[in-house]
Order: sequence, then structure tokens, then C-alpha cells
Amino acid sequence: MKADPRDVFTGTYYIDGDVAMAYGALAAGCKFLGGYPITPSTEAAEAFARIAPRAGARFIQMEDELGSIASVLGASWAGQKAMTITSGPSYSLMMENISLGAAMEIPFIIINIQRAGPSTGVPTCTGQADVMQSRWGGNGDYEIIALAPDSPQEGFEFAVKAFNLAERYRCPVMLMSDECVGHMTEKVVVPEASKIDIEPRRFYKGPADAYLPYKRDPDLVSPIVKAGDGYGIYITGLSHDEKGHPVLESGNSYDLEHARALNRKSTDQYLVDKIRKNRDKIIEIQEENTEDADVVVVSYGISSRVAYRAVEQARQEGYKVGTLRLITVWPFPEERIRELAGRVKGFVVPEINYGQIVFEVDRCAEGRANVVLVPHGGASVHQPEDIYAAIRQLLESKKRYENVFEFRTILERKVFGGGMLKNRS
Amino acid sequence: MRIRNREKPFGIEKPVTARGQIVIIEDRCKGCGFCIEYCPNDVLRLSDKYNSKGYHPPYVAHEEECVDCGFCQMNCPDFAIFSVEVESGEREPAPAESVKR
Amino acid sequence: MLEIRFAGFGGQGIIRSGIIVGRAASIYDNKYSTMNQAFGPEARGGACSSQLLISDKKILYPYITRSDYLVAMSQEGYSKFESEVKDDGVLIIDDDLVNTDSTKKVLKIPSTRIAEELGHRIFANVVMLGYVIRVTKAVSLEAMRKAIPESVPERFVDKNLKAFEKGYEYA
Amino acid sequence: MDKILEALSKGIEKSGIGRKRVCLVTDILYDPEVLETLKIDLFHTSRGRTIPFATGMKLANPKLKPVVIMGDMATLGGNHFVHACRRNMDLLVICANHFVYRRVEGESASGDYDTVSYSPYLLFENPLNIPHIARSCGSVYTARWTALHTDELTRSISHGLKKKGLSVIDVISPPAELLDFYYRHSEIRNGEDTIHTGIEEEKKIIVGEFLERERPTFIESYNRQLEEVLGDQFVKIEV
Amino acid sequence: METINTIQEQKHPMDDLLRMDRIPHIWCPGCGIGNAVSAFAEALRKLEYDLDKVVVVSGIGCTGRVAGYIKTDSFHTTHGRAIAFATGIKLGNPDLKVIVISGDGDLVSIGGNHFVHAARRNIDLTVICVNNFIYAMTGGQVAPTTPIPAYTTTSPFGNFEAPANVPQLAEAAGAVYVARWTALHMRRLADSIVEAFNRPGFSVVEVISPCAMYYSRINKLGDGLDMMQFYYNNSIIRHGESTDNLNIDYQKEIIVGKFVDRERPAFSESLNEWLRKDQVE
Amino acid sequence: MSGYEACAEGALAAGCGFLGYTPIQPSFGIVRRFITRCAETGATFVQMEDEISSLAAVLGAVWTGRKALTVTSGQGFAQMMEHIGLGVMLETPCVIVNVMHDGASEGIPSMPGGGDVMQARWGSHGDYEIIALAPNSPQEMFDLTVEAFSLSERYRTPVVILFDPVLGRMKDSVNIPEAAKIRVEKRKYYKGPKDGYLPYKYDEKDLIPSMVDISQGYRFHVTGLTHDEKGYPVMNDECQEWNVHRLVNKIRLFADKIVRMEEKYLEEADVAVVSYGVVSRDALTAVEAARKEGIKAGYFRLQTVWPFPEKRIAEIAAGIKRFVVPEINFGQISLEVERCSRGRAGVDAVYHAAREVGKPGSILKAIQKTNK
Repeated sequence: MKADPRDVFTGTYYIDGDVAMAYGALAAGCKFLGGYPITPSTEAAEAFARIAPRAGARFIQMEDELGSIASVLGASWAGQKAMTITSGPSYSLMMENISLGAAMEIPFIIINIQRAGPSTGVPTCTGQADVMQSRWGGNGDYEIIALAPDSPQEGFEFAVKAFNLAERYRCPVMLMSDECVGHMTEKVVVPEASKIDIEPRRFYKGPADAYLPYKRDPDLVSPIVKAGDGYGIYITGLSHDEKGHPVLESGNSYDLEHARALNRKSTDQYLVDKIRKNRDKIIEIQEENTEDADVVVVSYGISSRVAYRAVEQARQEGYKVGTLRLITVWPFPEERIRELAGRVKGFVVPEINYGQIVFEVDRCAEGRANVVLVPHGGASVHQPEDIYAAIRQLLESKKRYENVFEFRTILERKVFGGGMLKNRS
Repeated sequence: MRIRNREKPFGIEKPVTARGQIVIIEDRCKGCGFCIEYCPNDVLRLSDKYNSKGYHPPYVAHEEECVDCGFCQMNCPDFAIFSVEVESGEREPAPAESVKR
Repeated sequence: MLEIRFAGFGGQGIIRSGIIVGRAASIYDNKYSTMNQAFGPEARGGACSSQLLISDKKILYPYITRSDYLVAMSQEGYSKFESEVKDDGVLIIDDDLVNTDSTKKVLKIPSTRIAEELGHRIFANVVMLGYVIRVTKAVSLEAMRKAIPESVPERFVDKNLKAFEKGYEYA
Repeated sequence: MDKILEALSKGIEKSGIGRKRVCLVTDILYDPEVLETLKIDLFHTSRGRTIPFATGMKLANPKLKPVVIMGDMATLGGNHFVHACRRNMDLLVICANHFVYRRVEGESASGDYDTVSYSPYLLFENPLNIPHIARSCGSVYTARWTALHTDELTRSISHGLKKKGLSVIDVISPPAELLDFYYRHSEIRNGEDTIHTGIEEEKKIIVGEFLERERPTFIESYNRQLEEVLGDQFVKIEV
Repeated sequence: METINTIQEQKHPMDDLLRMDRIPHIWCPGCGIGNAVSAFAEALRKLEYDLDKVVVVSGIGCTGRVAGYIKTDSFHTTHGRAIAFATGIKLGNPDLKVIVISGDGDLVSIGGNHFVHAARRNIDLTVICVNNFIYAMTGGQVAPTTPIPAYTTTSPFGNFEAPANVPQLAEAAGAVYVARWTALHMRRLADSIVEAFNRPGFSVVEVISPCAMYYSRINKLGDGLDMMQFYYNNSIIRHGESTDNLNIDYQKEIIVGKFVDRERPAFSESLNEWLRKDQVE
Repeated sequence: MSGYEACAEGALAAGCGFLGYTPIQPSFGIVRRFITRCAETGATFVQMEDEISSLAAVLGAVWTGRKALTVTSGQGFAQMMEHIGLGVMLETPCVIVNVMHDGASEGIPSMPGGGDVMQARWGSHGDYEIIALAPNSPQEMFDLTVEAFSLSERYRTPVVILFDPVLGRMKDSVNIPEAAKIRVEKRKYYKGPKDGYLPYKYDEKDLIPSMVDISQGYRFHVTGLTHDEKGYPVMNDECQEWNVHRLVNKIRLFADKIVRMEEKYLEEADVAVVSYGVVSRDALTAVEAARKEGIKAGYFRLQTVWPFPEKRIAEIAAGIKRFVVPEINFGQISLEVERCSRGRAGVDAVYHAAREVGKPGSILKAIQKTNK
């Protein structure tokens, strides 16, 4: 399906990433934004508020983040594509309802403009420390999809992509941008509506009385209906069966036997499996020069553009360095890392945090390659020299290191010029 | 809102006013002009010079008019101005309670 | 690749300056440009800077390595970024607000004073831009004339264009 | 519990707005068997987040009339309640006032005063006067009944469904064994100033329809304001 | 300037109450939050209360930074949770005087629930709510207090949501003392804070403050001075006014004064009584 | 005594003087016990309006000098995420008891779960490290609650206790030692001159700054923003790095001291079962059954889930063929085990369904499978 031309503001703009994401969301057919102001994500909400009334979309600024995410869930069940835009501590507040959204299998997206944390941290500056949180932050088992753009143009494109994935798999999709990309201003080309592919919502088409909210298609995703179409659906965040009914006997005492019967095919199993089993279709990565590489730099978001300078320098000096950029941070491209681990000497993972994705890389490398974390506390981006130094260091090392920390201790002394305990400020 | 004027102390025919001297901490000033606007005796004026932040701080134009009412101090959002009581030989010292802020 | 840093206080239009030049370059001059900003929590008065890269090729690394020009409208911004400027780079400062003792080439313009003469200090950045464009030739004059009206509120377009010309002439 | 659903079912019938348009958002667990007979869409969300959920639904599909039944409204969802009243979202909010968190045995909720036999602890916190808060924040219709005032409750629900804007019905629905007690200790005083409707120990529970007024709803104000400013460019929300 | 030279050694009278090492503060020129702090400091001085026993808690936002400038034990917490945090402090050590100073967005929007429930419980706190009609720190978004039809960045076509009436909400929820002043009513505000401070229970003082940067600029209301002038001309003092009449319309007159002053048992009293009863049983 | 009661007793024994909570099933047993003992112990409690404010109130109470506890479950824990971040940033010692129940969102509240393990570590935004304990019996519930208070005071960080309703309901004899024998780490108080106090000036040795209480006249300021030694916000990358570096390292560098674990039959084992919490009871049964069958199975139990005992797992990995990691989730700790084994030993994640608690069958099957 192609995008609705009314929602697509075709043209060439010089705008920042936040605004580009708002444009992208509208182009993808987003009709509802429940937001709450928080630096540095406000520009996106403001842009949406400015253009939404002309595109028939609605913007409401709720009283808090819990309210905004809950309103998004409601709007999505009412049949509209919906999203919220947030950052930092607000994202932490949303965890409960992200978990609810995942359990109810609601398609919605969250644009998270990451900032430096923990807690209030440095509101106006960048960070990449919410990556693990987006995967694990809610209670219970579920899987999500997360995308990481590295430029405003990608902000636009990935917003469309995020909506497509959300509708396709009926799951929360996070657009994990960061303050740098959000506030970076570049040229953004918004194509014509006919050139934008939109995944329509999987509405149920069969007879009304045969509808079961959680009866799954072979790809483990079930079609959806709208509230108000007369299906009389019962949707709950409790563990439920195909009908959507909570697994209980009567009143509020749970029927354990019934639950047991369903256990293997319980809600959680599906929440996890529908992403895990479709992972090949979801995962997207961007590789360069990995074929003959000795070292592969694994990065995402703004870090991949920063790492570019280091990689360029290393290649000029004759080192074989490849790059692997995660477009989908979650699900993580485990297989590809496993493949590469057998061939390369090591991975360098620059992240604007103290180690998150590096643990995943380390896990998938299975001890067959050294994994080096180039950490950064946040509030600004890496110095390319630090990444370059890590590449050099990795190439020089003969030893197989026991874990990420061990290597980092060495690195820290070399790169940062001080011991772990030294006050660096 | 009316700004309270100094009350006449009982028993003294000629109103006795306190005299104050204004201290301006220029580098804190952000040039909002509250002190100038709401000074009951029009003591202050905006200067032309720039402080280190690029704002124009006020200056004391009519020093003799200041009665140490303290309003500029309370009304300054930047804690950049305050007045202190000075004793002047020409006038009688003001009763203690009327200058107490 | 041309690397320009604007530095000053929040409220001086530092970020907007970057956007105007960037827009002129990328949309009207058909070059590539990336603008990044850094600001504090204060709406006004906090340290604030923007970095602008203009290039004929796609820009991958989006930050300034060493700047060709530093446009400083505050002492703080000047002292923070002075060392970042290339040895043959140029410092452009508002001489009412910044004192300098740099050994590098320094150009001075009283942009805030000129803007105040024009009516309000908020035009200081555009006055400065006029000067900067004349000096750096980063983008064409036509492009700037097209970019300014797009980047400022409608009711201030005339004033801004006038401020721009004023700065351009000053150079 | 079922009394409220029963009244809701009858109220929908009576109001004639059609079952399709009603959709129930709640944080209380209902028996699915009962709901099947009700034939309306039901969303069981996380505790306290029912009103924003319904707000999203209403805005995304303005033809719906979401009905919110809140269990512990006065605690977790208090803020959402306040702001929905302020916005005058077109919802019907039914507070199932249990005095206790129903699902957590023996705990004090902030709804109203204690039921000694149910809670092992005496409640010492001051109760919240739900109709008063609703009125102060801007709801357009406020009533209170006990769950045994079946007819009155049905009438109120039907009225609330038809009424444009946020209607609040406080339903005193303690555990079954106490229902009768509260019913007998209630006094109908329609049009009472909500300032006096607080529930206090050893006083009668004042029930009735307290308030009815007109205020523009969120969607009406939205349409009016944006149409005024944007004119033809604005895509109106069709109700 | 010769005045400075002559008596430069003079300390600013607020030096003991404020962290002068952090001044200049972050607020814009023409902002009224500084005035509110000034009035608060004045109130503290008048009270002559042991400052070691005073705790200031703030949330997030422009006003949220107040805690950082006041020289008492002070906490800058998360968005909207200042009252909840303060509740913990008060119950942890009932001898303390806990004051929450925060903005309208922080206290009434995201923190609305805590506001309502703290008032219901009647926890012994003094809340100073600086209302500037907008979320200023994030760049001027519509707040629950924004009057109709003010323009903000997220209501670019004019606000249409009915604004919240802070004194009414406070009264309905059970606050024992409710007053409202503008940032210009410095002395009355200070007196009001003193009164609120001395009242056991949940007391609320709303301060209408100009936001010269975001609220006034987008609505073309001039600078901070113009807004102050507006308050000067349009505020009416009416003590004891019914809170129903306290809605603030766009650029209409603002009723200020002390509206509620009543007594209700404070939370800690009820709790203690309950604990005693429990022990007897 | 039930697990819930043991937990409440443990908290009181450790000197906990404040409980902030919001009722949520199935954590209420702890609250009930705590409240009934309040009058005797002088502790205070408050039922807040939601979990967000419960934790906020707890953080506030800690700064008045009390030790504080909050109790929650499932979704309530998810709501606390923001304030865990604040607790970490302000370096406020407190204990959060999370009774894990089954499933995403509300799941099945009365059934045990294990889906919040990763959440405890990663749930709040930004970089931080946390300590999480997982007891597996009422006695340990008591001991580890005391231990949790000790750790939180020692490292000035929120400590999470993860357990589940099965353990909570489980009745067992609990030996509560005399008060004098219970050792709880004392809060590290600042003792220098009044005007010399800097809230975040830390000790080079342990990276922990010393604390003061409110109302002692130090007039300190603390903030959730990135701050310098004085506690004043400083918004730059240098300060951010200084802050985060220490927040992370004050736990990472001392992980060896914090980590507690229990091992059995691990010498010459071929397969090691790694487990925690209630599942570990089944795991031990399964391991013993496997031993009887002649399979060389070992048993490894995490008492501290976080920090994860990386070194020990790596050592074990060198000596065995496979790990079996039973959990009541679809693979969380198993990922950590996989990472730390570094390819030396394979990892089988076993989904030990909530209904299978008490039935070690699936674990035994997994052990048998590895042996083939």
C-alpha cells in the first residue's frame, strides 16, 4: 500500500532529526500522538502538533507520560496508527505500559530521543544508554523491535519503517534515536506519497462471529479489529487464551489447571516467538568491508558516524577494518556476529554508555574473537581517536581476553590515560 | 497593587525618611528592568554599558532619592541589587523600625 | 569542507544562524551541510554553540575537527573554542562582548550595537551573518537571501534582511 | 460487581446509543462469561491507566463512547481523572467505590472510609470526596448511588451515555455482605452541593444526582479553535 | 560604578539564605521565578526558624531549579515527584519543615495525583507553585494551566483545553491553606508564605509569574516588564473568594488573595493516633 | 513463618524504619507483617497513591536517616523504574522487594515468575549497576533481606530482592538470631567539619561518598542531574563521565566482594545447572536425581543475580560440557551464562514453566539430554 498523499509533505527540507521523524510518522499514516514534553524530544512533538491538524491527525498533550503511553495504546485499539515521543526518565515511566502494550499485542511506536542518564542526567546532551532498557525495561517476557537511525533522513525513513514493522508484527517498535541525531540538522528529502510503501493494518476479514482476537496466522501474528466494530472483544493484560479471555475460572480466583493446559502455548511464548521466529525478516544491518576484515567495528546510531572517521584513518594506514552498523538493534543480529567471530580477530564496539550492546556482541562472539568496548559516559560523542586507538590496540594484542572488562582495563589506561579509580574531571 | 509609602512617624512634623545607598552587582544583572520600573522614587536608570553577559545593568541616577525601602532588592529576580542604610548628617536618623526590612 | 563554529549565549540566535547558513548551502546552493547544536538548560544566557559543516561531498563524520571560522558572540564561547580554530583560521567576534588576545586572524564587528540601532538586539545574529558571509563566502548571497525569509517569523523578514545587508556592508 | 454491569447493560439499552459504540475500559477483572452476554468491547488495562486509554480511543475514533469503570480510581488514576475532567473528554466514568482494593485482601483504598469487618486495620487516612473533586475539576454530570439503587443507577448511566462530556458516577459497591448496610444508610438528596457529599463515619451516605451543567467537550473546543485559526486547511474531527 | 566601589564589601542580605556561588542563576531576564525565590527567602528570614530544620524539595523544570539556589538541605528530584519525595522526608523525620517549590507543570500536570493525595492525607507540607502558564524549560509547550486561547509550541493554533484552577483543585482535595499572588506582590507573597509555613497541614501558595521567553514571546505580550505591568494593572485582591471564581482567562484580571484557611487533622497526627489505638488493642 | 513474614522480619531486624508501598498482589504479605509490627518498633509506613510515589517517598525518607524499604510486584516494579534511576543518581541506599509473578504485563499474578531479572538490571535509563539478590527459602529470605540492607548501605545504591509468590507463601521454620548477633553495615556518615562537606566527594578506596542526614546543618544540595562534588548540576560531558564512571565502577570493581553463590557437586561435573530463586529448589532435586542415574551433574545457585558471577561461571565453563539454565522465563540469565562461558560450554536454556515449580521433570530431562 502506498502512503496517503495528504499526509506526506513532499519536498526538500533543512530540518533536524526530531522534525524529520515527525514527518516520517505522518507519512506512515500515524494519526495519533499522545505526548508529554521532555527535552530533547519536544521538537518532534511540536512539529507534529503544527502539521497534524492539516493531515487529519490528532495531537494531545497528556498530563504525564503514563497517560500519554496509555492513550497511545487506546488509540491503537480504536483503529489508528499511534505513537508517542519521549526521552530519558519519561521512557522509564512508560515501562509498565510498554509491557502492557506488548502483552495486548498492540501495534504502536515510541520515538525515544536518548539523552545522558541515569535519572535526570544531562537533559540537553546525548547518550545511548537506553538500548538494553528498551529490550528489558518492562516486567515479564516479551520481545520488541528497535531501530537506530543515524541521520535526519534516516529519521524520516525509519519512522515509516517502524510503523510498518509495528503493524506487521503487532508489537511495540522503538525508534531509538539519540539527542545528536535528533538535533542534527541536515537536508531531508520527503519523497512523493506514491514512493512510500506503507504496511496496512492487518484487519480481520472473516465472518464476525468466528473472530478470535489471538488466533494466530502461520507467522504467529494474529489479525486485529477495531473497537466499536461490534465484535465484543475482551482484551486484557493478564495471560489470556485465544479468545482473549483471562485464564481464570470465576471471580478472581485463577484456575490453575486451565492455566497449566495453556501454559506451553501461553501468551508469553507467543510474544517472544513471533519476533524470534521472524527475526530473519526483521533484522537489517549495514556492512562495509567486512569480507576481508581483521577488525569489525560494530556500532549504531550516531556512533556509527563517529566511528567512520576512525575506520577511515585505520584503513588509510593499511589496516583491514570493516564496519557493521545495526539498523535493527533489537532483534540483535546474533547469527551474523557468530559468523564473523570465526573469521575476524576482534570487534570494536563504540557506544555512548558503559557497555550494553557490547555484552551481546561478546556473547555471540563466544570467545572466538576479542571484543573491545569503547565506552563513553554520555553528554557528547566519542573522540574518533579513542576508537582508532581501540582498533590499534586490538590488532596489536596477542592474547585472548577473558571478558570485555579485562580488555577495557588495559584500554582505559592507554586511551584515557588513567586508572579506573582516578578522578578524571 | 499599590506600593506602600513610608508612614509618617507619630509626633514628628517633618517626615523623616531613611536614606539608602544602592549596591548593584552588575555581572548578575540580566537587564529585566524590574528595579527601574518599580522603584517608588525613580532612583534607577538603565545604563548603556554592557556587562559580561551582554545586558545593560541599571545605574543609580538619583542617589539622594533612595529611602532604603528595599523594594528593588525584593523585586530583583537575579539578586543583583540591594540597598543599605546610610546615615546622612543632613537629615535626622530615621527611627529604627522604619528602616528595618 | 568548510567548518564553522558559532558560539555565544542562548537567545542570541546562535543555532538559528547555523540553520540559516546550512539551509542556504544545502537547499539553495546544492551542497551538503550538517548542523549540530549544543546548548544548556537555560533558554537565555546559557552557553550555546552550533557547528556547521559545508561540503561538496556527503558528510559522514558530522562534527568539527578543527574549525576554519569561529564566530564568537560571548567571551565564554570565545575562550572555549579559540584553540579549536585552525592556525590559518579566522576568528570573527562581536567586539562589544568579546575581548581577544589571539595570535590568529581576528575580525571584529559590533553586531549587537548595530542590531540595537536597527531596533532590537535579536537581530545581532543576522547582522553577524551578513558579515560572516561576506568574509567566508561559505554560501552565495542569493542563497542567503532566499534562506533568511524561510527561517525567521514572517513579520520580521524585512528587518532581518535589512540587518543582513547592514552586516554585509559593514564588511 | 455484577450489579454495575447489569445497570450498564440496561443503561445502554435505555439510552439507545447502541452496543457497538460503547466500549468498556476497566482495570477491574471481570468474569468473561458475564461479558459475553453484554456483547461490548472490553479492555482490561493496567491499574489506574483506564482514563488515558479511553482518551486515546475517543480521539482516535470519536464515534465511540468509552465507558470507564475504575476500581481504585482515587489512587493510581487520580491525576488522569483530574485532567480528563478538566479537558471534558467525552467519557462516562464509573467509580466502583469499594472502600478497599478489591483484589488485595484487607487493604485500605483511598476511596472512602473503612469497613472494619473487611479490613484488619482501621483506616486513618482522610477519604476523598469523589463527586466534589469531579465537580471542581470540571465534570458535566456527577451522581452517586449505591449498587443496590438499580433503577436510579441505570437511569444515571443512560443519562451519562447520552450526555456530551465527562460524566462521573460514583457507585458505592462494597463487598456483597455489606451492600445492604450501605443501601439502608443512604439518603437521596438530588442537587446537593458536592461540598457536603463527603462520606463520614456515623453519618448517612448522601446519594443522588448532584450536578448537571454544560461545557464544551475537548473535541468541540478542538474543532472550534483550530477551524477558527486554520480555516479550510483543518481536517475536522467528525463525531 | 562608584556605588559598588564604596561599599563593595557589603554582603547581599540574602547571602545566608541563598547559594550565592551559583548565582547568576539559569532563569531568563524578566522571569518571575527569581522574585518568588526572593519572597521565599524573605519569608524564611522573617520566620527566624532554624534553617537546619528546613528542607526544600523541587521537581523538574525552570522552577525545579529553585532547590539548588536555596541554602538549606535541598533536593532536586524527578519530574512531578517532588511532593512524593517530600512526603517521605516529612514522615521519616516529622520535626522537619518541608517545603516543595515547583512549577505548574510539575505539580499539577504530572504530579497532579501526588498533589491531590498529599492534600487529601493532609501531609504537613508547604507547596509553593510557581505558575507561568507554560512548560518553559522544554521550550514552551502547552501546560494544564495555559489559558484559552494562548499560543504555545504544542498548541500552535491556540490552546483549547480548559485551564486548571490550582486553588480550586487544592481546596477540593483538602488543602488547609490556599493563597495566590503574582510575582509582583512581593511582600504579601512573603507574608503568605510565612502564614502557610506556620499552618500545620497541606498548604498551597500559587505564584503567578511571567515567562518572558516562551509564553509572552509567542503571544506577543512583550517582555517580563510588560507582563509585570499587566499584573500591576489587572490583579485584584479578594481574600476569601470562592475558589470557583478563580479561573484565569487569557489576559483578563487575576484574582489574588488568601482563599482557604481551615483546620483538618494532619496525617502524622492521624497516624500516631492510629498507632496508639492499635497498641492499646 | 512464611517467606513474606521472614522478609518483613528481616527488614525490621536490619533496622528498617520506613515502608512506603502501594498494595499490589502478591506482595501484600510483607506489608501486613510490617505494619502490625510498626507500633512496637517505632517504624513508620505510608500507603502512597502509586508505586512511583512509593519509591519516591522511600528515597526521601532515607535522607532523614532512616533505612527504608518498598515492596512491590510485576507492574508496580515497572513503574518504579524512573526512581531506581534517581536512587542510583542520588546514591540513596534503599531496598526494593519485587515479588515476581508470571508473564508480561499483568500475566498471572498468583503464579511465580522470573521475567523481571533483566529488568532489575536494565530497567531504568542511563548507565548504572545494581545489586539484586534472589533468596530461595524463608530462612534465606530473612538473611538476605538483612544482607540487602547491609549492601545498600555499604555501596549506597538501591538493592533489589527478587523472589516470587511461591517462596512468599512457603512456610518454613526461620531462625531469627538475637538482635545483637545481626550485623548490619552502618551508614557511612561524614564526620569532618560542617562547611567542608561535599555530598559527592568520594573515597579513592571504595568510590563511595559519605552521607549526612537532613537537619544536621550541612545545608547540602543533591540533584538527579549530573552533578559535581558539591552536588550542583554541571552540564558537560566531563562531569557526566566523572559521574557515570564512578556509579558504574563502584559496583563493578567490587563485584567479587558482593557476589554470593552456592555450589554443590561441581567437582568433575559434566553438566552444571545454573539457577536462582524458587527454581533452584527444583534444580537441586533434578541434579540429585541425575546423580543417582550416574550423570555427573553439578548445581550452581546465584544468590546475587546482579552483579553476575562472571568469573566463576567462566571457570566452571572450562571444566564442563554444558550448562543447563532453568528459568521461569524465555531466557534471561541464560544469555548471561552464555556470554560468560565464552563458547567453552554450550548453554541450554530451559523454560521452567510456572506450573512446573515443584516438579523438576523438565530440568532433569534437559540434563539427561546433554548427556547423550
